[in-house]
Amino acid sequence: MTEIVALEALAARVTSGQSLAIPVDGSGVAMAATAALLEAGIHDLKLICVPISGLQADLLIGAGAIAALETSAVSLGEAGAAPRFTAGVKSGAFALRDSTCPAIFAGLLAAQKGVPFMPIAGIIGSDLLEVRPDWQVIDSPVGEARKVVVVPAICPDVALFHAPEADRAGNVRIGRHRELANLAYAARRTLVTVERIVDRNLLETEDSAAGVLPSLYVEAIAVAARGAWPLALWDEYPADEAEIARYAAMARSEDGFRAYLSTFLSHRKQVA
Amino acid sequence: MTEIVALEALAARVTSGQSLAIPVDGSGVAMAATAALLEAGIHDLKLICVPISGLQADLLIGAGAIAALETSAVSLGEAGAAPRFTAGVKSGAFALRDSTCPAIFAGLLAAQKGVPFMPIAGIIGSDLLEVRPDWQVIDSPVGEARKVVVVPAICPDVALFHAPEADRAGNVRIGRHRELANLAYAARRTLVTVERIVDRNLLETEDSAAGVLPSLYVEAIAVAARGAWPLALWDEYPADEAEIARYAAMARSEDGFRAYLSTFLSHRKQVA
Amino acid sequence: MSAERERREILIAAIADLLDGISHVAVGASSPIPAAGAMLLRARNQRDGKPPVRISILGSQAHNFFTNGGIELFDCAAQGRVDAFFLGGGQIDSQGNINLVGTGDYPKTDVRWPGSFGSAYLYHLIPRVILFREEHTPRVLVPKVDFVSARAITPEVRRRGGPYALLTNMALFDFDRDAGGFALRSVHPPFTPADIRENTGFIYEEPAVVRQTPRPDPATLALLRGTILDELAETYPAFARAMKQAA
Amino acid sequence: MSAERERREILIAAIADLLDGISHVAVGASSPIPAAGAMLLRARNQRDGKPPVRISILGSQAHNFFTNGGIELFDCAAQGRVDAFFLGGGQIDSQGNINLVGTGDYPKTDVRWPGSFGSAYLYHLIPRVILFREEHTPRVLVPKVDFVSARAITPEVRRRGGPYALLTNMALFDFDRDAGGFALRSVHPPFTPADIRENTGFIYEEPAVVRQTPRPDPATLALLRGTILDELAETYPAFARAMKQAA
Repeated sequence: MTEIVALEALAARVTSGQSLAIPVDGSGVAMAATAALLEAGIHDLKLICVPISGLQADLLIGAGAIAALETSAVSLGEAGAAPRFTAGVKSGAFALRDSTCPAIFAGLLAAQKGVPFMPIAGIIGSDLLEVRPDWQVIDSPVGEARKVVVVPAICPDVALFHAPEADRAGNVRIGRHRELANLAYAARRTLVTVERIVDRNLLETEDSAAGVLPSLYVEAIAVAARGAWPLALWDEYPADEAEIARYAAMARSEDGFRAYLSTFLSHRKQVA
Repeated sequence: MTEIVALEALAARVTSGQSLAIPVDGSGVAMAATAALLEAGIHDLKLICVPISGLQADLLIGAGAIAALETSAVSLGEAGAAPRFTAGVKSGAFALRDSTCPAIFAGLLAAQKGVPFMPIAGIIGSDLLEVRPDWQVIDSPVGEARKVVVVPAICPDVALFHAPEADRAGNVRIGRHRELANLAYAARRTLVTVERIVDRNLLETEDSAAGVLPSLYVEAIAVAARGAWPLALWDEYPADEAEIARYAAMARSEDGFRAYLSTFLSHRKQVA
Repeated sequence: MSAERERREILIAAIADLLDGISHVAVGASSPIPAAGAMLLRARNQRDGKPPVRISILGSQAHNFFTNGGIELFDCAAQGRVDAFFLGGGQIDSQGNINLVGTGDYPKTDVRWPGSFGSAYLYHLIPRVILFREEHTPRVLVPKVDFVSARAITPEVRRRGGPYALLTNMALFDFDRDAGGFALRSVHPPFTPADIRENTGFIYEEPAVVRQTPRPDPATLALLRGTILDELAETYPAFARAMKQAA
Repeated sequence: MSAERERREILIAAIADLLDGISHVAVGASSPIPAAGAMLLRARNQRDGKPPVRISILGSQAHNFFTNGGIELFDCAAQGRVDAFFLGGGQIDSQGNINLVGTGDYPKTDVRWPGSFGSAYLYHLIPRVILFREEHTPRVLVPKVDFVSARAITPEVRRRGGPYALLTNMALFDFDRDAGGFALRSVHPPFTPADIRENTGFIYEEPAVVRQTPRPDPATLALLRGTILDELAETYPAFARAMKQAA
């Protein structure tokens, strides 16, 4: 059954060397937990961005926590390119697995369904097939004769995300952000931070249950108020655009990134 | 955009010879629409039960409306075997494609994703593979070396189901009955009956939106009060067990079935 | 009626014992005895301070914590998140294969049953599948099923799932996956090993001394006749009522 | 600033024209001009009693009627339920291939862009993909991209999707799928065909007489500067503000 723990205890459940799946900015990114991971000196993570990332991936890359990165893009959105990602690609700081959004979802879906691979439409002709030897083009073994791309299952060791609320049993409200459920179904273990724990049973009514990830999939939950900051959390709070722009500017240089990181970590400690 | 039409007009959108996908008893079975289909003299349907059926399939079979049947089971549940299904199998009244529940979902998922097939765990060793030459066992083309069953996409011409409510834009509340969304994603056209049309926008809040099938997938909606009767509709109303038992008893004979059908059709007309 | 109650109570207690150690069991829609067995295990674990047990009852509103539609049980099993499940069979054979389709030549079978449901899939994926079929006769327990809805053993593929035991009105068998067959574990009172031999259409291992399936102890009976019947009434009102009336 | 407004208004109107006839268009998260074009088409159709237009804006709460998570746009495209979409590119080549990854040798590219996003997939599946890249220079419009994020034409597989047009700050090109290349349709004021030749790094068809991209007519401008800016403000407040200030 789901345990409710402190943020540091939650972060301690992620081990260096593991594969870690994270959602796209705005969908429920566990930034407070990311600070706790960095504080704890996490390293050699195999990061899987579902299907892209921004500030979270760039922070982890800049801090040297990433050994491998699978993603369809890393970008700060309106704030521009992700500077540590760009620098890291150039210096070969991590093993890079470029992907395309639905292929990452397809890999997770294969894990969800306990099959070794998943077919996916499109992609043929893309150079991604050249740089992803783990992907193949096959003739469909059944149905209409057709070439189709197949990608291997993606089974993250850990999925980590942030959501508005969970109940005491560990059910997590994800609304229509079902990509968070896709993460949890595929991952061996799922860790969630939330704005708050509620006393009511989120599975009680058909309406509230529809937007819930059941506790069955959730190993541990920690409360982290404004835990996605400076990113947005659905309609709970908007992104702190000024903060992200400040990051984008500072992280252009290695020194600037270090300075930002230090402030970011101490900010998180003040909040906690 | 979704049209809101009368029940008969909705039924008229299903054409003899089409493949028709329907959900399991209790999940939201459009019994009133089924009566309207039978009233209109529908025939030669290729019925796809997602993943099993009961009274609805048995009625359609008994009325001679079915040319082909793909299902993982037909059963009246507590009320016992489905008599017209059993008789129809023996007399070869329809082409039968026996399946297993997750294989039907896998076929629909392939259609949802625009791929010609879907891999699925398990099944190996089952005689279903003998009677389903359209299924294959292949070596996984990527990832771990492993034999895996693949099944072709199932693309129903029409999906038909019943739900508690829709809004005026055609968004349908399906709660956590996401199998209804699976039907709609896969089908070329989706027809829905509902207990009521509501004035509020079902997509308005994150909580209510989570349990909604968007109107994008819904061609037409008709109001049919107690439209799943005598089957249950979620927590809206329970199954009419006495009526189902009465059916089970009467439908043992061809004559009994005819008598039941006649009463069933006139009952529906009285309600309408 | 009291003999009927005793029969059911023995089955329920046997199921709770078979489930010991699991953390998540799924139960089919019309399976009050398996559900009662699962609830008994849950109540007993709770009483004894043992790890909690999660019970999914398909088709139940109260015991449903799935939120992804009809596929979720199957996905969940594929992910290794379901430890135990129950399957029946119109025929069950010596190798543990089950037939939910019919007898005679397919497709125009002599006797047609509803169909394979999820058996062909779940048998591969759920580690502890308990075959539960109350009728114990040579026509159910056959040497070889006419149609294999789900095969028990497939050496050609790695699998975590398969049969764990077979429980009938008369006896409890263990399934030995290495040997690929059943071994009689115990016989329910008032039956004898000879009754089992007579009513079983397939070959099975029989130990030199055959135990009797234990009757539930008083503490178990108290739980069963109290808490469990109340919990059952929510999902299986008719069954719970019958059990209460038999008291 | 007024020239900047005129430039944007021409692009928005051109996009509305390119989308004519579609019923569902999806727009990426940070794409105010494509979104404005889609909104303009919707408003115009509504005004003229033409079929309604559905607009999905990724990442928007207000223009989001997906309820199945991040995958739904992709599934929806595979089902043929998305008629039009916009893609950009760090490089776009004469054959319509786009590069969102970087220049130079992969993986340690000289210039690295964010990545391919969903392009490799959506280019195959959405019938009317509009390549929209404001910068019109030889470094963007290249003979051959350094990395093919998404290929425009793949004779080896049947596909419904691919490039429909290329719209830049300077010109509008049609894409001819049979010929496999671009043809200049019109040049935005104040540019000339010679400007286009000078700033395009790839070969394209040029008609004998090159039209000027039309400026929006007064009725269109009224819609654009009224309703559309109000609608845009919901999702792209900064963009809508800039457009209003330029007035």
